[in-house]
Order: sequence, then structure tokens, then C-alpha cells
Amino acid sequence: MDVLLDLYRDMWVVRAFELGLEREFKKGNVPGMLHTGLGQEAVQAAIAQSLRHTDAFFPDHRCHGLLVLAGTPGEKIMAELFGKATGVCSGKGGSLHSADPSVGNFGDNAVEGSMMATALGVALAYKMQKRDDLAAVIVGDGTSGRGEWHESLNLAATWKLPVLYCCVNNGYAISTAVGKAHATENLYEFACAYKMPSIQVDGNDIVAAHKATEEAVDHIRKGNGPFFIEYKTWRWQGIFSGEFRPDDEVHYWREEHEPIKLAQQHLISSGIADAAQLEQIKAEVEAQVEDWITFAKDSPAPDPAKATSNVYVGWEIAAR
Amino acid sequence: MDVLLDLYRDMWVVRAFELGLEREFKKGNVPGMLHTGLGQEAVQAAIAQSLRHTDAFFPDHRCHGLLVLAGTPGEKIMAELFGKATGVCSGKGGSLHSADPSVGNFGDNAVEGSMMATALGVALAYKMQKRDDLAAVIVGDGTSGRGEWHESLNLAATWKLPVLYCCVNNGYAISTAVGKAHATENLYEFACAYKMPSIQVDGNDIVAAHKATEEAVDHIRKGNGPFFIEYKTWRWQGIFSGEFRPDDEVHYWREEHEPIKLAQQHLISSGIADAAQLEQIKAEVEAQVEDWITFAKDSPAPDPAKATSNVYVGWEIAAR
Amino acid sequence: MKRMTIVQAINNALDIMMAEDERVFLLGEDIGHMGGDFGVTRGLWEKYGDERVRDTPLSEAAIIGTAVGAAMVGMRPVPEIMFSDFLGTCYDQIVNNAAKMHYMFDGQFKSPIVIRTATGGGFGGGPHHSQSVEGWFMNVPGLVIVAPATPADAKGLMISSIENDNPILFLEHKALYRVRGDVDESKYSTPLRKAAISREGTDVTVVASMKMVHESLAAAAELAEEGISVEVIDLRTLRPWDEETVFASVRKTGRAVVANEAPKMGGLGADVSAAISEECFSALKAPVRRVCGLDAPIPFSVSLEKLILPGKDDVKQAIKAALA
Amino acid sequence: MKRMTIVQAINNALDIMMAEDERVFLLGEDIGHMGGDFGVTRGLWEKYGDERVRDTPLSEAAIIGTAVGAAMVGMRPVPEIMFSDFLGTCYDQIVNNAAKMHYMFDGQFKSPIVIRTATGGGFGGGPHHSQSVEGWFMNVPGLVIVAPATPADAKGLMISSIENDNPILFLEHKALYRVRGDVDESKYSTPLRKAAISREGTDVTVVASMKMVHESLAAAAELAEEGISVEVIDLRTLRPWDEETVFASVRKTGRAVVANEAPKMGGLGADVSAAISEECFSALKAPVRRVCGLDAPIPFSVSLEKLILPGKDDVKQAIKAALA
Ligand SMILES: Cc1ncc(C[n+]2csc(CCOP(=O)(O)OP(=O)(O)O)c2C)c(N)n1
Ligand SMILES: Cc1ncc(C[n+]2csc(CCOP(=O)(O)OP(=O)(O)O)c2C)c(N)n1
Ligand SMILES: [Mg+2]
Ligand SMILES: [Mg+2]
Repeated sequence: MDVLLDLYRDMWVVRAFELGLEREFKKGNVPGMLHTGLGQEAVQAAIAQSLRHTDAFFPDHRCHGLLVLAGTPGEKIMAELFGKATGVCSGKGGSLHSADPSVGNFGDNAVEGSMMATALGVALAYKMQKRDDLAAVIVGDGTSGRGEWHESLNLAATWKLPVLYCCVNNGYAISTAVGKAHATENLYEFACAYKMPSIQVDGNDIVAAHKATEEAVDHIRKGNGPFFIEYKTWRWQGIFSGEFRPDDEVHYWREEHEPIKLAQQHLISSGIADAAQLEQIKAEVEAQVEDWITFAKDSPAPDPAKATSNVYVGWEIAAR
Repeated sequence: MDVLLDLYRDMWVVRAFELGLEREFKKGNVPGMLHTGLGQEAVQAAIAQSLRHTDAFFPDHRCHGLLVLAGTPGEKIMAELFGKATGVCSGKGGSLHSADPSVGNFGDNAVEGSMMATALGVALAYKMQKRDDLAAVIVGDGTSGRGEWHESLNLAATWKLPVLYCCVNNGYAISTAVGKAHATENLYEFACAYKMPSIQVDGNDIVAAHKATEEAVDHIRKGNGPFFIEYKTWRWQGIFSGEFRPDDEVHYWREEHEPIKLAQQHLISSGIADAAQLEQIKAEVEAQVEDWITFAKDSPAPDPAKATSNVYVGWEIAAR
Repeated sequence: MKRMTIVQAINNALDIMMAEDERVFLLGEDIGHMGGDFGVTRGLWEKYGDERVRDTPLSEAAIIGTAVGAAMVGMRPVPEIMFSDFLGTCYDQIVNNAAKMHYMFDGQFKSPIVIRTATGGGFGGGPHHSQSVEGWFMNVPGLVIVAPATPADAKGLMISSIENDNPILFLEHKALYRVRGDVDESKYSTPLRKAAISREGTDVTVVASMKMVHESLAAAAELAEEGISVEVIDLRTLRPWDEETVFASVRKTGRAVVANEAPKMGGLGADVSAAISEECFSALKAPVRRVCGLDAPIPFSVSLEKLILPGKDDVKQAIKAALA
Repeated sequence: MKRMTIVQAINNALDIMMAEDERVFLLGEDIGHMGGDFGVTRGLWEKYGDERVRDTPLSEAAIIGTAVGAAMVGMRPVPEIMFSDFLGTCYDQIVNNAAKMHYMFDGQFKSPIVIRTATGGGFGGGPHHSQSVEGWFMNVPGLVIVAPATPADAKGLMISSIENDNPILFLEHKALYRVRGDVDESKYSTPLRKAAISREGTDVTVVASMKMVHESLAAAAELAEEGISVEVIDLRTLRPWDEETVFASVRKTGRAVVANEAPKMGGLGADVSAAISEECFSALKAPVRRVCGLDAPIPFSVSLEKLILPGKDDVKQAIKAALA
């Protein structure tokens, strides 16, 4: 089967997962805060497609769908976001910290940008261990404000570490436009300072995003050191679901340049699939997601003993 | 009188100050650690020449001479380094924290790089206060490893702040060569990422260093935002006075490309001064420095009450 | 007098100070147009503009550094760090720069900044959005830590903080943001370094801060029905805290419980408890007890989080133990 | 047995562990060719090469982040932060990343790193090179703080730390680097979380750490001549510290003094003092006293620094007060 059809399904996994999650969040079934990956389906599908289980990746706060695409059963991610015992981290991590080492998911660090430093260490260790695996780190445009950004890019470049930087430039950090907070709107330019190969790609065009990611991964696996990809995209979610962006911008990204529509057009016009097939993929994925939601809802709350377990390795902490 | 002759005298102030200090340090008269500016006289003279008292500058750990050139009486700086009551900070700051706001000296922060953030605030305030003064921050090549480097350059560029970055690239951070620790040996290239005007200049050539600094300051005063200068230079001091650098490198910088010799040659060959005049300048400065050392030595230790004063503004702290 | 939430009370204080003093300005992430993650700065950008309500990138170290630099030359910056958990990214700026500058330059510079930050747990924020961080800063000379528990105090303490010449960490507990109370609409200040006696009592003293003040008041109200008279002290300034008020109360009651949300080991409560035991030794009829969070990060799951954080019942239990 | 300084003892421990376990590697500023600012890693670069003794730029956050990442995939990194004062620049990495990872991912990752750092005052280093920083980290669950006072312990604790699966902050007091003692040249370990009784006594217990162990021993020796019998406990692990040993001693002597170099307010001593007063209440014949630094930064001038830092005479005075 054509990889693009796989990617199309993957995009729907992200879309359906987030739509279902958002619905449940609004109903009050999902605790805490929620950042969704809606609108960034192509980026997530492309990244997941190019990695393998022995790679490491550090997802950002909008990567729920990607975590599933990486290979973790969807219900275990969903349950984690519901804070349930059956979640990947027994409900202790939640949306912002759903790790699963078995598929290379090293978990998000909700102090944005800090994991850019962590990724260095994984990449360094893989190099020392003579593995040809890589460490990918997924970060938003806003995160480029952090000092760790510089420390990480500089060391990765200097030590020629196998790090894939996936910069998801969706134009805003919460409400702050990239150009208001940074010296450039084109963040791949930052990478040039480190003489690190970098590329800017249309993150809503799955074909382009996939191609760029494959090439970057290939470059890294050949031992050439880090690579930086800037995916230009846009998130549906405004400020806590409110909208603050100009109408024409909203229209462009949600209608004209919407990633799933673009993929549909491509698949149909190039004869890879017909509308009915695509509709079926969507329906299948949606049904699956509903199962995951049901599973998460029906799962029990974590065992109270979990509250105090795993603070230290091998040591208990004092009770109240 | 020709400004170059002034600059020549200034270079001797740096040289003689540091030689005297080093001598006293070896005798055990100067407590703590000591980093000298020997070999970097032209950089310091150039920077001091272009600033005015209403500017702010953040000196680095090798800037003792510069502090004097800025206008603080030499004996008050010397006394501070001796930890005496008559020092600019009553002996509480020492070599790494000798501030004197009356001449725009905002003091070093011995956590290298952290003051790059502080400089932003001064520059921002000056802008808000509609002053056309600037904030200069003097940092070594090694300091470019810090995350604050990025946060500072990015914000200065984005907000078009009047910050003058003076990067003193002497080739090493303690024992670590620039190229071993950074993605580039030419640190002005880092500034390009922020679309900040930047220049690399021979920091041992006082004519070139002076010209570059004047131009940068002029650029900033006209309201064009920050400017980045990389001064290529070399410090005499190796690792705690031990030498670890290749012989030919040592020879080049200490003999062939030594800043005071270069300045002498220039002054004489261009007819600005003759050898006797230059010798006299040197002798005058050296005598002055000895006076400062004597003053510092003869000064009393700080009043014990100073130990607990000025922890909080307006509040006393508890006694033992 | 007007009914206000703590969010509104702080907003009101900022508004008053910005109107009155040109040197006051705000900086932080999304504090402008958006009014901050919790709405504390809402409306101020519209009123005072881009220059004085300044959106920043995610550059926490630069936010604090910028504030410090501006303060050195006469401004009165009020930087916001969105969540107190992120203070780790600018810890150096606070501890080595803001807090030491006045001392190390022997009084030649001051660093009057007020770092506003949302702190505390109880809303399923998980390990990086729920911590109580005063313990990270309790051992830092030169720093002031202020932490209101009521709308009236939030306003008065914010005004005092902006007017004070020291660097101040101003902790705003997220669970208290929506607490309402009567607030005088005109300008007034509430003294720093002065604890409040939130409830008078004679049998036992509870020394609390932030959300634990409310938990302690609830405990006190319930115990009153059992005939136990609890005095609740709200520290308000956590560093340096008000020994005089605390010691006087403990000398009166002879018993003390110290309640704060962060983990017990190495927290604010340790200092208060140690000082009480040292200074009121002969007055104490029972050991000082600490009611604190367990020694763990804050888990995401709300049911687990409840087990980590201390609450009203824990205060009650400690009081009863002190009286046993 | 061989006479060694603490510098040599730690060097020896690192050498043994690197020879034995390929996963152990070092990273930090100038630790290679130069052997570190204090010579602790001297000779290791020559022996183990660039890969395993890795010089870094001044990127403290990346140093710790790199160590954590490598530890997540099975390595045993020993990062060095040249001076403990600089830990503020990587505080977030230690507190929110290294210390929380095992918990928040519910045991799926570990972060076995040993952060070596030179700490403490007494050599005219000034405000940014002289601080004792354990107080910054005492309220951080998941983190272990180890702080030796003798060469033998320095070696044994370093070996235990590298073998332990938790993130460890390993504090090396600069004033003790040149202290000499007998050290077994073969591999051995000294248990974590176990205090040492450095001197037995019956009248009063002094609970100390790092340099204050030596000041306390000196005080004890002098007081012995006056007929006062002092028990000196060296905590060795500061978090979580050994309550059992401390409480047993205080229950025996009935009196306690807690001695550490950092400022009193919010320091290690607060926790130890509070816990003793809570748990040994009925055994206490006098209030627990803290001997600590004054609540100020460390000034450059040596004569002023002496006034800020606590010393032998302060310990003696506190002991006498406890016995009065
Ligand atoms: C160090 C840090 N600062 C601030 C925040 C609060 N915060 C969470 S997401 C976010 C915006 C991030 O923007 P971006 O990286 O562009 O990601 P996006 O949400 O747009 O995908 C902010 C400021 C944080 N989590 N960590
Ligand atoms: C944040 C921080 N890390 C490490 C140090 C220790 N240190 C002091 S000077 C120095 C080297 C700085 O190199 P560079 O900036 O090139 O200045 P140079 O000494 O060469 O003039 C180091 C690592 C420090 N003071 N601050
Ligand atoms: Mg974004
Ligand atoms: Mg250098």
C-alpha cells in the first residue's frame, strides 16, 4: 500500500483523537489543561512515519496523536489523559508527561524547551553505544525563546550528535506571534548560526513534510550530525479555544490550506485512492478513538499507593 | 592631542595595573582568584574610549584596567581588589564585582553570561526614559555557551534595544578552545541569526578596534538597535598562569602581534609620537599604578559592620 | 468597598500603581492583549500600551534579567513568570543577581522588582504546573517572599511590594485566584513582614500560608464546635517572616502547628517550626507539628494529587495531636 | 591504606568506577586536559580519553540535561558544575527534570546522575563562588544530596553515589579538598542515608555537615578538656538525612546543636532542628540551637567573610548555651 495512504490514516488518528479528547474535556471528563494538535496532523504523521522504535523522541504538548502513531495502544494514551490507572504512566503524568519507552517515547517536559538539553544526552549515549538511532525533539516556535535552545543546538552541532530538531512553527506562542517575540519569523535561520543543516517546509503538506523528514533522518543516520526542520503550520486552538487571529489567516489555514483536505485532494487526483476509501479510513479511525475513550472512561482511578511510589528508586518516602 | 596617544596611555593603564596586581597577587597580598586583562589592552582601551559616563557598561572578569579608564580613581579599584574599606564596594565585591555607577560601571556578574540579560533591562529603561545612552556588555568567547547569550541577543534584536555586545574572543574558556566548544570559531556569526549587525575585528590592533567600536556606538546612538563586535585577541594568562597553548601561538600573540608593540610601531611610523614620548607615558602610568597599590595596601580592612549591612534595603538582618 | 476576587484585587493594585507611577511596568508571557494566563493583567495593555505591558518570548531568564537591569536604573518592573514551577529556569537571575546586587555592590544599586507568579496545586496541573516553590527560595538572603491569602491582602501587599526597594517574589496561589472578598477601591498598603492573625484563639496556634490559611480556618471553625479555640496566623510575608507575631501567639497558646502546602522536608514549615521550638521552648506544652505536602512531586491524577497535598482534615488531626 | 586528600580520594573513586563500568563518563568545563578547576579529574582524560572525559562549553543547563538524557538510556554520567553557585543556571534541569522523571513517568525512566560540584566559602571567593547551596535543594523530592567531610567518606560515598539509581547532588567543600586521611585503595562503598558518629559523647549532640563537622570536632576536643562530652554526627547524606541516628543520639544526650555553613533561615539546619524538636520533644532538656551563616551573601573581603561564616567558637558557644 502507498505510504501516503498510511500517512492519511495517521493524520486521521491525530485528528480524531484530538476531537474526541476536546469533546470530553469540554464535558469535564479530562482534568487539567489541554493543548490539542488539531491542524498539525501532517507534521505529526510525518515525524512518526520516519522514526523507528529504537529511536528516541521527545514529544511536545500537542503530540497526543503522535504518541499513538509511535505505537503505544491508543487506549493507554487516552487513559493517561483521563488520569486513570490504565494510562501509560498510571495517571501520574497526564497530557504533558505521557512517556512510553517501549516505542521510544521519552515523554514531554512541560517546562518548554528543557528537553532540548535532555535530547542531547540520549543522542550522545546512542553515539557512545555505537547505535545508529537518533533522538528527535519536537518543539514549538515559542520555545525558541529559551536559552536551552541555544545550548542544545550549539552542542549538538559541535559534537555532531544524532539529533533531529522538529520545530513546529504554528505562528504563535499562546497569543504571541513569532515575529513579535523573535528576531526572525523563519526559525530555521537560527540553525544556520550553528552551521547545522536546516530546512523550512510546509507542514500542512504531508508530501513535503514526509519527504523533508525522511531526508533529515537519512542524513542523521549516516552519521552526519544533527538536522533542523522547521514545519510551517497552524493550530486550530487559539487562546484556550478562544480566537484572536485575523479572519483571513483563520480562513486560509482552516479552509484553503487545511492538511487533511490537501492530502485528500492529492490522494484522489493522483489516483492513489478514491473518496469512498478515504471516507472509510476516517470512519474506522473515529470508531477506534471512541473505543479508546470508552476504555479510558471505564478505567479505574489510580491505586492510592501510586501517590507515593517511585519518588526515589528503591527508597520509600515518609507517610503523612 | 591625537586620540591614539590617549589610547596608548590607556593601554598602558591596563597593562601596568594588571602587572602590578599580578605581582601583588603572587606575593599573597590580593585575596581570592585573579583573572588579568594582560594581552587585551587594546580591546579595553577601545571600549572605554567610545563610552560616556551616562552609558552603562557591564565589565567582564578581566576588565580591571577598563574600570579605571571609565573614570573611577585607580586607587579605589585597586583597593577593592585588595578587599579594603576604601574600595569602590568597600571590599565586599572584589575583582569580580567592582561596580561604580557614577561612571556607568554596573559591575561584573561572576556567573558568566548572566549579565547579558541584565544589560537588556538597562537598555530598555534608557529607551523608555528617552535617553540616547546605551548599555555595553563585555563577555568572553566561552560565555557564548550560555543560554542567556541567546535570550539576550534575541530580545535586544527584537526590541531594537541600545545594547553594545563586546565579545572578547581570546580563543579559550579557561583551557577549552573556542572551536572545541562551539559550532563556530567566529562568534560574530552567531549574531547573524538575529539579523543583528555584527563585525569581527582585530582586537590587538588599537586603530581597528577603536574604529569598529566608534562605528558600533554611533549606529546604536542613532536608534538602530543593538550591535555586536567580536574582538579577536589573546590573553597572556593561561590556566592559572600555567601555559598550555602551542608555542607558535604563544609566540605570535606575545611577540609578533602584541597590542602595545603594534600601537608603538603605528604611533612612531605615522609620526604621531616618538619613542621617548611613549617611554614617558609608560613611566608615568607605572608610577601611578604603584601609588594605587601603596594606597590599597595601606588602606584598612572594611569596618566589621559592613559584613551585615545592605543585605536588604532598609531592613537589618539578625545577628548571630 | 467592592467584592473582588484575588485576580481582580491584584489587577486593581497594578492599575493604581501604573497610573500613579510611570516607572512601573509589566513584562512577561502573554500578559498584554491576552491579559495573562489567569487574567491578572487584563485590561492593562489596552490602558497602558505595548511599552508598559510588554509581551515577551519564553525567555524566563531574560525576563528577570531585564527586570533587574531596568530596576537598577530607576524603573519599577513587575515581571510575571507564568507558573512558579518555571522559576527554575531563572533561578540564577533571582538568587545571584537580584538578591545579591545590593549587598555585593555595597548599596550602590538596588533591585526593586516584584516577580509575580502563579503557584500551588489542586487543579490537576501535574508535576510542572502545581508546585509550591517558596522552599526553593527560603535560604536566599536579600530576597523577600510575599504570599497573600485574601483579596484585600493581595492588593495591599502588591502595592507595598511595588513601593518596596527590595527584590520580591510574589506568590499567587492558583486555588485562591477566585476567592472573593471586600476590597477598598482606593490606594492602600498592607505592611510587609507583618503576619495577620486571621482568627484569634487560645488553645493552639496554627501558622499557615496561602491556601493552607483557608484550610486552617475551616479546621478552626469545625474545632470551635468541639470547644477547641484555634488561633490562625497568616504569615503573608514568608521571608523574612514575622517572628514577633508568631512567638507571641505560641507563648500565649503553648502549642503550635505549622501548615504549608510544599513537601515537609526543607520547606518553609521547617524554618518556622525550628524557630518556634528554639525561641518558645519553655512555653511549649507539646511538640510543634508540621502539616505539609508529602515528599513527592505532584501527580496529574486528581485523586492522587489529593493524597499528596495537605488539607483541612490534616490540620485538624495535627491540632488534636497537639492537644492530646 | 594510603594518605590522600579529598581531591585524590574522589579522583580515585572516579578512576575505579570508570575502569570497572564502561557506562560511567564525566562531562563538564575543563575537566579533561586540565583536570578540573580543583584537580579532581586529573589524569582521567589521559587514561579514558575525550569521549569519557568530555570538556563542555559554559552550558550548565545542557551539561545537566545531557547527563539526564544519557542516564535515561543506561549511562552513568558524572557531570561537574565547577562552582555550586552556578547551579542556579541549571536549577530547572535538576529539580524539574532529573528529580521528577522517575515519579512522573511512574518508574519507566531513571535518572542516575551524580552532579559533582565545589561548594562552600572561606577562601575570598566572593558572593558568586562561596555559597553553600544545599538549602536551595532541600525541598526537592526525588533528589539526593550527599556531602562528605573526610577523604575515606568522599571515596566511599562517591562510589555509592555512582552505583545508586537516583539523581545525586554531590557537594565537595572547597575548604576540605586538601584535608588528608587514610583511604583504602581498593573499591569500597560507604552507605547513603547513613550518618556517621564522628565522635562519641554523652552531654550534647552536634549534628553537622561538611566543613562544620571539622569545626564541631575541634570544638568538642576543646570542650572535652573542660569536662564536656560532645557527640558529633556527620550527616553525610543531607537529603534524605538519617533521622534514626540523629534521634537516637539526641534521645541519649537530651541536647542538640545543628551546625551548617549556609544561612540559618530556610537552611538544612532548619529541617534537622525542626525534626529533632518534633520527634524528641520529651527527651529535650534545652532548645535545639542552630549554628549557621548569617543571613547575608558572602563578601569578598576575608575579614568580612569570617564574620558571616560560622566557626568552632560559635559551635562551642551554642554547646555551652545548651548546657547552661
Ligand atoms: C519555560 C516555559 N515557559 C512558559 C510556559 C507556558 N507555556 C506553555 S505552552 C506555551 C507556548 C508555547 O508556544 P509554542 O512553543 O509555539 O507551542 P504551541 O503551543 O504554539 O504549539 C507557553 C508559554 C512553559 N510551559 N514553559
Ligand atoms: C556560568 C559560569 N560557568 C562557569 C564559570 C567558571 N568560569 C569562570 S571564567 C570561565 C571561562 C570563561 O571564558 P571566556 O568567556 O572565554 O573568558 P576568558 O576567561 O577567556 O576571558 C569559566 C568557565 C563561571 N564563572 N560562570
Ligand atoms: Mg507555536
Ligand atoms: Mg576566552
